[in-house]
Amino acid sequence: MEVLLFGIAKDIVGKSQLQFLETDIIPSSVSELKKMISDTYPEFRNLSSLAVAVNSEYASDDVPLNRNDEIAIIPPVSGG
Amino acid sequence: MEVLLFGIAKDIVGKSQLQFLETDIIPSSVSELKKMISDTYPEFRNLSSLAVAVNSEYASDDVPLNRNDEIAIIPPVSGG
Amino acid sequence: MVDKKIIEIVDIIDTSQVFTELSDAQSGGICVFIGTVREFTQGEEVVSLEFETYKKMAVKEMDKIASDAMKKWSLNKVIIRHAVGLKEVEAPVVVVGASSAHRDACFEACRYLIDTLKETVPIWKKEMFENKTVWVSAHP
Amino acid sequence: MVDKKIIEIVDIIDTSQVFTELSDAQSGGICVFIGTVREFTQGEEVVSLEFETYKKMAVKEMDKIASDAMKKWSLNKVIIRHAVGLKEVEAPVVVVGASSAHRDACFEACRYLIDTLKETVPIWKKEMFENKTVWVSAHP
Repeated sequence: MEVLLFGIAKDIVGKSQLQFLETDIIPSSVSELKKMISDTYPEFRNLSSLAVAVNSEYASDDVPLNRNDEIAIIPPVSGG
Repeated sequence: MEVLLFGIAKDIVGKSQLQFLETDIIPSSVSELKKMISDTYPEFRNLSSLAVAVNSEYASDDVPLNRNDEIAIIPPVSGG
Repeated sequence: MVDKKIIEIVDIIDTSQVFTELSDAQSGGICVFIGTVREFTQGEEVVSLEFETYKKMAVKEMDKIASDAMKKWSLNKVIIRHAVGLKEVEAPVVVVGASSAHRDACFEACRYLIDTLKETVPIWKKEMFENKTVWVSAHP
Repeated sequence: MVDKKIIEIVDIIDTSQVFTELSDAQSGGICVFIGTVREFTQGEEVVSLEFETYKKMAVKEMDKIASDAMKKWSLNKVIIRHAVGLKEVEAPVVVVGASSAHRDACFEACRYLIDTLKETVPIWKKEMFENKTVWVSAHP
């Protein structure tokens, strides 16, 4: 499982993706991923919002995660 | 005194301006001009509206007219 | 402020330069409306439109509208450009637009510019159909 | 309807073709909003902006916004085009627009397009000042 990082999320973590190895325990849901990443990088708690995309669609907290999903951390957007 | 005619006003009168000779009695106000032109060309009474410009500014009915003014009949506008 | 208003009656409208004309370092947003010749009016096929104007007065009225918009909203640049003469389907006939720091102002001003232009500027549009011509809005 | 939507993430925005792209024989009005780089943000001078995107998802979200607008209003064409990379002051960074038979629809749709884009499309803007950089909207 890979988790893509963009914008300030990339700056907080210091790289553009998080890699979970085959042997790693992966977060089972969006909310678990959010908790995991915020525990490891507390700066995420200071953001205005934090969303997760699963297979390039916004996913609510209860959406389950699978090893083959394309996951992305979506910090507050600011296009336009 | 000349009265410029545009759009449907030009079509109704059949020319692009009305000329008052030095010896003609000229309408003394906007309302008198409107009455005069509508009496002569009753089709003006069928228009949605009829405005008059004096020296290229909209003029209300009570505005007096002078021989040197640039007068224009403004039928309903439809720009854009 | 005069240099920040572009007010014109032209024969042909070139849409390619409009954004460059409205661009400004202090602006974060530019809103532009372009009116074009539509093929059908109430189900009838329009062959072309002809625009006539009382140019001296039209420019004065357009300038008033632009100035009023600049008083109502905080705008950096304003354009009002109208074409005259014979126009085919899809041709641009009017361009109005504004630039501003934030988008609320340019959107509201742009709408105001076209709405007011249609009410007050002495320009007349004749619709040419296959078998007749009609001065738009002339009759109730 | 797919051919009537133009959805793109590009490196450089060319504003000169936008009206041609939105032009349509059934349209009487075209409304376009362009977002540009503003020199000052809250009194501080911006040197440049950098835009980053999650492209695959951004295109999907932009397409949803365009489709939703076409459901809400009677539109003939819709464009949503966003630039990425480093942008200097005055550079266009986003173009949204719509064409419609009557102007109400294209004005309302255009406003909807930019408002919704700013809320949902995964694009991130970094403001580069003389001595610091700031991810816009990241913090409350």
